[in-house]
Parts: sequence; structure tokens; C-alpha cells
Amino acid sequence: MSDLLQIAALVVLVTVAGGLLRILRGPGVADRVMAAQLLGTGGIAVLLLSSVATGAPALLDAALTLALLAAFAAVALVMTAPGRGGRR
Amino acid sequence: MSATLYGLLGAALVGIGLFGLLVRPSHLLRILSFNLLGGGVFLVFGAVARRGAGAGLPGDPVPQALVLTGIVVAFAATALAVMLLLRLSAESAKRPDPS
Amino acid sequence: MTGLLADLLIGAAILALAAGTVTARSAFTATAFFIAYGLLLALAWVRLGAVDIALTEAAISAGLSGLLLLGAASRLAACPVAEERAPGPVLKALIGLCCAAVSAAVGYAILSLPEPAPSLAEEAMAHLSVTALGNPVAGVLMSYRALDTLLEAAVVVLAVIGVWSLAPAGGWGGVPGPIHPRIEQGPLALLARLLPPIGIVVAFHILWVGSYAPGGKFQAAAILAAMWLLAWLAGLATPPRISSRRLRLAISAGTGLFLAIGMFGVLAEGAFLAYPPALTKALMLAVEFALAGSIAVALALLVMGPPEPEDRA
Amino acid sequence: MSLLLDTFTILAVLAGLFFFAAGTAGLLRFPDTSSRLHALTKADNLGLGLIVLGLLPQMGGVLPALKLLVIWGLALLAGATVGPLIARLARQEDAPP
Amino acid sequence: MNSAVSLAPTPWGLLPVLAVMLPVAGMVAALPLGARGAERLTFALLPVGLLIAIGTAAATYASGAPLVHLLGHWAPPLGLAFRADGLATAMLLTAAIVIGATALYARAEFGTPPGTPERREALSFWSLLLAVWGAINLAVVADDLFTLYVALELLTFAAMPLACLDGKRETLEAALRYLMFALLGSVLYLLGVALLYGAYGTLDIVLLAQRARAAPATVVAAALMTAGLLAKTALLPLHLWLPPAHAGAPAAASAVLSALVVKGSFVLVVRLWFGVMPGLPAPAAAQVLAALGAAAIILGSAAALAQARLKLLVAYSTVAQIGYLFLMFPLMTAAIASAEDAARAWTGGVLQAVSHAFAKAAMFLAVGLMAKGLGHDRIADLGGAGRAMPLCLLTFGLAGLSLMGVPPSGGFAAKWLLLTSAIEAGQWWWALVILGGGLLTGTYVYRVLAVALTQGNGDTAAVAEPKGQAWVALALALLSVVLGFLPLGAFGLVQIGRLDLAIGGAP
Repeated sequence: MSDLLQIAALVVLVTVAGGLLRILRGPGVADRVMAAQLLGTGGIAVLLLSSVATGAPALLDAALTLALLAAFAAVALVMTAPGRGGRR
Repeated sequence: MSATLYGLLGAALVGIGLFGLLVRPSHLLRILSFNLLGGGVFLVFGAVARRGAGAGLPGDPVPQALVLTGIVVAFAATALAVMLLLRLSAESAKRPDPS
Repeated sequence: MTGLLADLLIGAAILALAAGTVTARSAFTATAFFIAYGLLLALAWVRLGAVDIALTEAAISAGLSGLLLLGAASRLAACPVAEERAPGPVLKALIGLCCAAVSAAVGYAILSLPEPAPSLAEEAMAHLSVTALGNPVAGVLMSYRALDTLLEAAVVVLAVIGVWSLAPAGGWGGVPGPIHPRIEQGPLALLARLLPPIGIVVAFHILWVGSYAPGGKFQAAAILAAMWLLAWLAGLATPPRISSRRLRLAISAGTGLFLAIGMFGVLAEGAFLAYPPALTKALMLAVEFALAGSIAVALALLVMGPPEPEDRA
Repeated sequence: MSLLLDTFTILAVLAGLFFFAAGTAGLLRFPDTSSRLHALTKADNLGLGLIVLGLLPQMGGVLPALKLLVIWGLALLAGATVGPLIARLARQEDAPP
Repeated sequence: MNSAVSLAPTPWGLLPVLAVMLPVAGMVAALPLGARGAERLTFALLPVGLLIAIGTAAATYASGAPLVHLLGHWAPPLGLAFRADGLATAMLLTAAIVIGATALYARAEFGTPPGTPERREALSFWSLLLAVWGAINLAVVADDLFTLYVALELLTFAAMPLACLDGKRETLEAALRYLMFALLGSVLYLLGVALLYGAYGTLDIVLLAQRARAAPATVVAAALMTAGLLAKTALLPLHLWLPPAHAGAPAAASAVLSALVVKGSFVLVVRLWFGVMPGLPAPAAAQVLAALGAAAIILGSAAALAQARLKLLVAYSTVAQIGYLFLMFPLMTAAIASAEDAARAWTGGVLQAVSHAFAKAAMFLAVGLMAKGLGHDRIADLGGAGRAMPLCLLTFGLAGLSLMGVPPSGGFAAKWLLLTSAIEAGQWWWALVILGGGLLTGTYVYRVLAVALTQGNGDTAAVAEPKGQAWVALALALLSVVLGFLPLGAFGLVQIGRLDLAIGGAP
């Protein structure tokens, strides 16, 4: 069971890495924000899967923090994106 | 194994950050590079901590605690640098470059 | 096997993002890369068995630093600063070689570290019962190396003073940072109203578990700061004026209390930062809570920046 | 009983992985921003949701399970907020200034 | 184990702790107290801090061993220790005196009279002054390399806003450049700290001194840390940030920056070379350091000579005087066989740090008064300044004597010790550099005095010299001269607790 979940975490990691290509390529700001969003969700999934796989409940708290902060980072990205007239 | 891997990653990040800090003309990119460099240094600490795993712990808690302190200090440094840069930009807008 | 693959994948992604950050054309793109870099670094810390650091890295690098740098990028796009001179291609190549040499030297040094590695893990665990804490990292931060934590709290206070001292003429005493118009409806308004209460509960949870599991005041403070900043971005919360005595007390209180408890250790136990055994738990809890609050306020103020001239606001 | 729950976990996680992979593929392959956004939202909400669902029986108690649900809720909330904002951003980018 | 390397707590070990914590507490309290409260608090803390410094020196001298305090009773390597050796007590005294004099001087500019609203400059200045004080004290008494990193950052965070207190564009630019140099310096230092911990499992200097071997990790760490600290100390060629930053700051801030802040990272270099790794023979590296120092002496003095503005002249003079500090390195490593020469070079280096602190603080304060009184600091137009501001000019001259190394002055004693040590060690070329540097220093000091003593064009007659401030500056200059009258035996203090003596030379 634990092995399977670890492999699952790895698969999510691979898809996240794939999503990173979109960040690196762009072209638009929206794409970059989307990829960052995927990175956040993927990171949460990886943490949850490894938490169960390795029996480390502390990783749930890390996932919780990541969930909060990923939303925060995405908002920050959108609000400061070029072409929106800045923060003001 | 993973300790050494991340240690080497840290070493590589140090080089990348240093390069950005020295060659990028934009101040903001220099500040970003400084943060990359800092991340590399912290990873070296992390590798050292991981190597010192023992007594039922996944890593030596002392270097881990140092990284926690270091991250907060590096954030404060970033904030100071960014605010100084923003103030400079406001002053430059007031009085354009004489040259 | 999966572990090694995961490490390689995370490492390669971090390297790619770092390279992307230093070569990006625009500051916004570079910062987007940097935020992704911070998120992945958090995963790397999990792989290194340092969940405490993963929490902090996620909250500070990806969250607070991200917002700080993004805000700066968007404001600098509006009024740019004269840049430093970029080195020519030859010099650039030379610098590149030097940086590669530094990386190689550091890598070599890491590979040459002694085996078995020297470690304080045993000692830290051996004395942990004295510290009244169950999390060895918290033990290091609050007891063995409490001085570092105290000084770090002082660094944060000093950074706020430093940022405020950059206030332009005519702004002293005013509200810190740019003023955001109130967003009444739309998805952002919803998020800014829903997220902070949840965030506050999570922050308290992280603070509370910190004494026996990964977590603690820095992580909690960073989350609290992010929640305040979210409400600030949506125009829901206007920070107090920096002349406000209450705000200033809030920044200084945590460090002040820690210093006072340190001195109390001198009187009661004969050493700075020594806790009397009967009071250890209570004193530590008091410091944890006070510091979390003070650091949260200070971190948020660091992102907001100095007050701006009143006439422009 | 445990075997049944484990099977459920495996199936749900596998389904979640499928959505994650599909979302990434969409993000990489779809030609325009709005269809990419569509693909991403699916991956986000469903992929993570299925994984959370699959892991629920593996949680040792009610509290961790609750935490798991809160995490999913937060991700949903973030997705729901950021999605429209990204869409607006994409429209602004597509439209000539 | 002899007393120099013991980490057992000593009586009076609390004094260095108080020397750090009082200013830090003052900085933390300054914010809620406001500018006026911070100013009063500073003046309340000054005599206490001075007494603590004197007490530390007395206790160290009396016991002949460093004062040690274990924080929270936790002994290194797990815990942290404060260790005040002779070098530390000398710097504690210097800091207390320079900070005190600067505070007295700065009252006129940054004071907040009752009933007036708080000003930005006032709150910033007093809290940052306290922060510099706490940070420099921490940088000299802390015994743990990571605590020292935090001390370096405190020092940087306090110094950067001081350098751009006036908020003008040029000073902001200078401050940004300074900050980037300083941050790069500290992050390189931190990388070295990580490697040392990985190799030896401790960051305590005394323990490292016993454990450090010439392994690759040690060498790489030492190189990174030295490079980082040199950037912070502004040793040529990493000095570019210093002149604009130190010259653009308000006089009181410049005094603190030049006299104290650069010394913090210097003390760390000394701790690293003669504390952490005294057993590592690195004569070639020490020669390189001294060669950079020699280049700084010659080029910095020449640059000072070429300046048209007085403040920049004084700032470039700092670049040159920092160079002297690094001449002690090859003399200490070469002279491991001859304890007497090493002791002489060590005392010379410390004395140079101390006497330069007094002289340079005095000089910046005097120059600040002149610039304010005359409305400019163009050297060519200083004519008549000698009549209008005699005390300031006297201060400049006396401080100049000490910088030149003319007897009898503290600077002379320092340079004489270095010179004789160089000749004894058979490294006569450093002696030539010291003489040449003195000559160049004499030339630029003379150039200022010569113009200032001419008649001028008469519009200086109305300039009044603020007597109180001028006396403060003069007192500092006198102090830097008086150091030269102390019998050499008094400097035995700075030898106490030298780790290279206790361990050095051992294979």
C-alpha cells in the first residue's frame, strides 16, 4: 500500500514537473499563473500521499499551510500581473 | 544519498544565484538572485542536517533550527532591499537622471 | 527507488526554475519562477526530513516574499530605476566560470565531509526532557540556542525600523504602504473574507502543535501575516498609522517579553535565558505566543512598506 | 474490510492521478488560454478531490480526516477564486490593448 | 587545557551579556517610546554601557582570562557561549566611547525638544544607533559562528538606513550598493558556516579551534567566509561601496559607520584566522590578504589625495586605514615560532582598529561641523575655515596625526608595532608600505590644513563654531592621540585569551 502511494506521489510530481514547462514557456501571464496554481495543487497532493505513505501526520500540516499559501500566492500573482495597472 | 544530492543541488544553486547577482543589471533581479543563493545555502545546511540523522530523528535538529532562523533573517533582508529600491525609484521619478 | 526518482525530479525542477529566474526577461516572469521555486523547495525540505523548514519555506518564500517581490515588480514597471551596467560577454563568461568554480568547490567540500557525520541529534534528544518540549527543533530554538531566536526577533524589529526609516518626506506617521481600494464583490472579495478566519485557526493550530511536532511561532506568524495581507490587498483591512503607539507596542512586545524572561533567568537561575524548571513550560508558551503575534505584525509591515506621502494617498 | 478500503483507496487515487495527468496534458497541449484554464480546473478540483477521497479511509481518526477535507476545501476555494481572475487576465491579454 | 581555551563559566561573565542586551533592549523599546523617549533612553544607557565595558575590561585584566557565560546554562556545542577576551574588551570600550560621543554630538541634529512632533530622522537615528551598539558588542563577544552571522546582519540592517538617513537619491543609491555587498558577504559567510558544521558538528569558536583540520571543507569554508567578510569590511578591491555610503551619511552616522561598523566584520576575520583555524598554515593566503591591505593603503590614500570634497577624502582615508588592519595577518602566521613578534603584530592590529575608530569618528564629526558651518565641503574653498572653526581644524589635525602614525599617538604606536614586527619577521616590504602610507596620509591631511589656514575670501567670518559639538569631536581626537602615551604593558589586556597561542603551532 505504502509503496503504491509513494509511486502515486511520484506520478503527481511528474505531472507537476510537466506543468512547470508551461511556466517556463509562457507565453502569457495567465499561463504562468495557471501553472503556478497547478504546482500548488500538485504539491498538496504529493504531501498528502507521502503523509499516508510514510505515516507522517506532520505532512498534513504542511499540506494545510501550502493550501493556504498557494491561494495567497495565486491572488498575489493575479493582482500584480502586468497589464492590470499594478497593485493600486 | 538524498542528502548528498540536495547538498550538490545547493552548491549548484549557489553558483546560479551568484551569477545572477553579479551579471543581471536589474536591481530586482539581483535581489531575486540573492534569494536563490540563500536557498542554496540553506539546502547545504539541510544536507548537513540530513547526514547527521540519528537518535530516531530524520535529521540533526541544530542545523534545521539554524535554517529556520536564517529564512526569517533573509526575508527581512529582502524586504529592506526591496523597499530601498522602491524608494529609489520614487526619487528617480521625481528628478530624472541628470546624465 | 521512488525516493531517488522523486529527489532527482525535484532537484531538476528546482534547477530549471533557478536558471529561469536568473535568465528571465521581465521581473514579473522571474518572480513567478521564484514563487514556483519556493514551492518546490518546500517539497525538497520534506524529502530531507525537515518538515519544520518545509512549512516555513512555503509560507515565507512562496507566500510573503512572493507578494513582496511581485508588488515591487509591478511598481518598478511603472517607474523604473537606472540599472547597473551589465558586464560584456567576455566578462560575463569569466564571471560564469568563477561561479561554476565556486559551485564545484562547494560541491567538492560537501562530498568530502567526514563519515559518519558529526551530529548533535543524540545530545539534543538527551536533554529534550529538560526543555519541556517534544519537538527537538523547537528545543534548539527555544532552549539550547534560545539566544539566536531572541536575536532574530530583534532583527525583525530592526528591519521594521529600517523600512520605516525609508519613508519619503511628508509621510511620517501615516498609514504604511500603498492604499488598496475596497473590493466589495467578485471572487477576490469572497476569498479575502473566507480565507483569513480559516487561516487564523490554522495558524493557532500550527503554533500549538509546535511544541511537540513540526510547527511553531515562525510558521504561525507567516500564515497570520499572509492573512492580514490578503485582507489588506482586498481593501478590507487598513493597517494602523505607524505613529500608533499600540501598533509599535505590538511589534516590540514579543521581543521585549523574551528579553525580560531572559533577564529573569539571570535573577532566578544565574544565567541569561535559563528557565526555572517549575516555570519552563509556562514561560516558553508565553514567549511562543507573544513572539508569534509580534513577528506576524512585523512581517506584514515589512511587506506593506513605509508610509507614503499623505497628499498622494 | 481493510482489503475493501485499500482497494477503494487505490482506485480513487488512480482516478485522481488520471485527472492530474489529463490536466497537465491539457495545460501543455491545448492551443488557447481559456481551454487550458478549463483543463487545469478539472485537474485541480477533481484530481485532488479524488485523491483526498481515496486517502480518507487511511486516516487514523476523525480529526485527521477532517483536516484532509479542510485542505481540499481550501484548494477548491482557491481554484474558484483564481479561476475567474485568470480568465479575466487571459481575456485582457488576448484583446489588443 | 589552559584558561584561554576553557569554556567554563567565570564570575562576571554576565557583564558581556549585559553589554549586548542593554542596547538591544533599548532598540526594541525605542519603537513604542517614540523619538523623544528613545533619545532619553539612549542617554540613560550610555553611562551604564560604558561602566559595563570598563567592568568587563577590569575583570578580564584582573583574572588574566576571558570572561565566559553559558546562555541558559547550556554548554557548547549544543548551547551558546559568550566569551569576552582581550580583543573583545578593547572593542567593547571603543564602541561605548564612540557611541557615547556620537550621541552627545548628534543631540543638536536629531534631538526632539519637548512638545515637538516626532520626526522620522530622530526615531530612526536613535534606534539605529542603539542597534549598531548592540550588534557590534555581540559581534565581539559571541563565541558561535551562527550567532555571529546574526550579529553581522544586525549590523548591516542598522548601518544601511543610517547611510541614507537624508533620503537623497545619491545616498539611496549608495545605500543600495552597500546593502547588496553586505548581503552577498553575509550569505557567503553563512555558506562557510554550513560547511564547518558539516565537518565538525559545532560552531563554537573555541571547540572549532581544537577540532579544525586542514580538510577540503575547512579550506573552502575559510575561503568563502573570508571573502564574504572582506566584502563587508570593504578591503580593496571590495571597497567600492564604502566611500559614497560613508560620505553621504549625516556626520554622526558616518562616524559610527567608519569607526565601528566595518570593524565588526574585521574582528570576525581575526576570529576566523586566529581562532577557528590557527592550526591551518596558510602563509600564502595571509600574504595575499596583506597585499590587498597594502594596495588599499597606497591606492586609498592616493584616492583620498585626489578628492575635491572633504567628506569623500575622509571616507577614502577609511579605505586606506582598513588596509593597515590586514598587515597583521602574515606577521602573525609567519611569526608562529616567535611568540613575541606575533604578540606585537596582534597588539598593533588591535590598536590600529581602536585608534582608527577614535580618530576617524573625530574626523567625520569635525568635517560634518565644517560642512554645515561653511555650507559646503569643497576642499579648494576651505580658506578661512581655520579662523572660523579652530576647534574643528585642530580636531582634524590631531586625528590626522594619529592616522599618519606620527608620534606620540595611538596610530603611531599601532603602526610602530606593525613596522617592527614586519622587520623582525624579515618581511621588510610591509614596513615600506607603512612608511609610504604614512607619507601619503600626511600629504592629504596637510593639503586640507594648508587651505583651511589661508585667509580665504572673507565670507567665513560670520560662521560660528558650535562649541559643544566641536569639543566632543576634539575629545575623541585627543583620545586617539593619548592612546600613544599608554605604556606598552597596558596593552597586555588585548593579549588575553588569544586562541592561536593556546592551540596554534600544534600539528
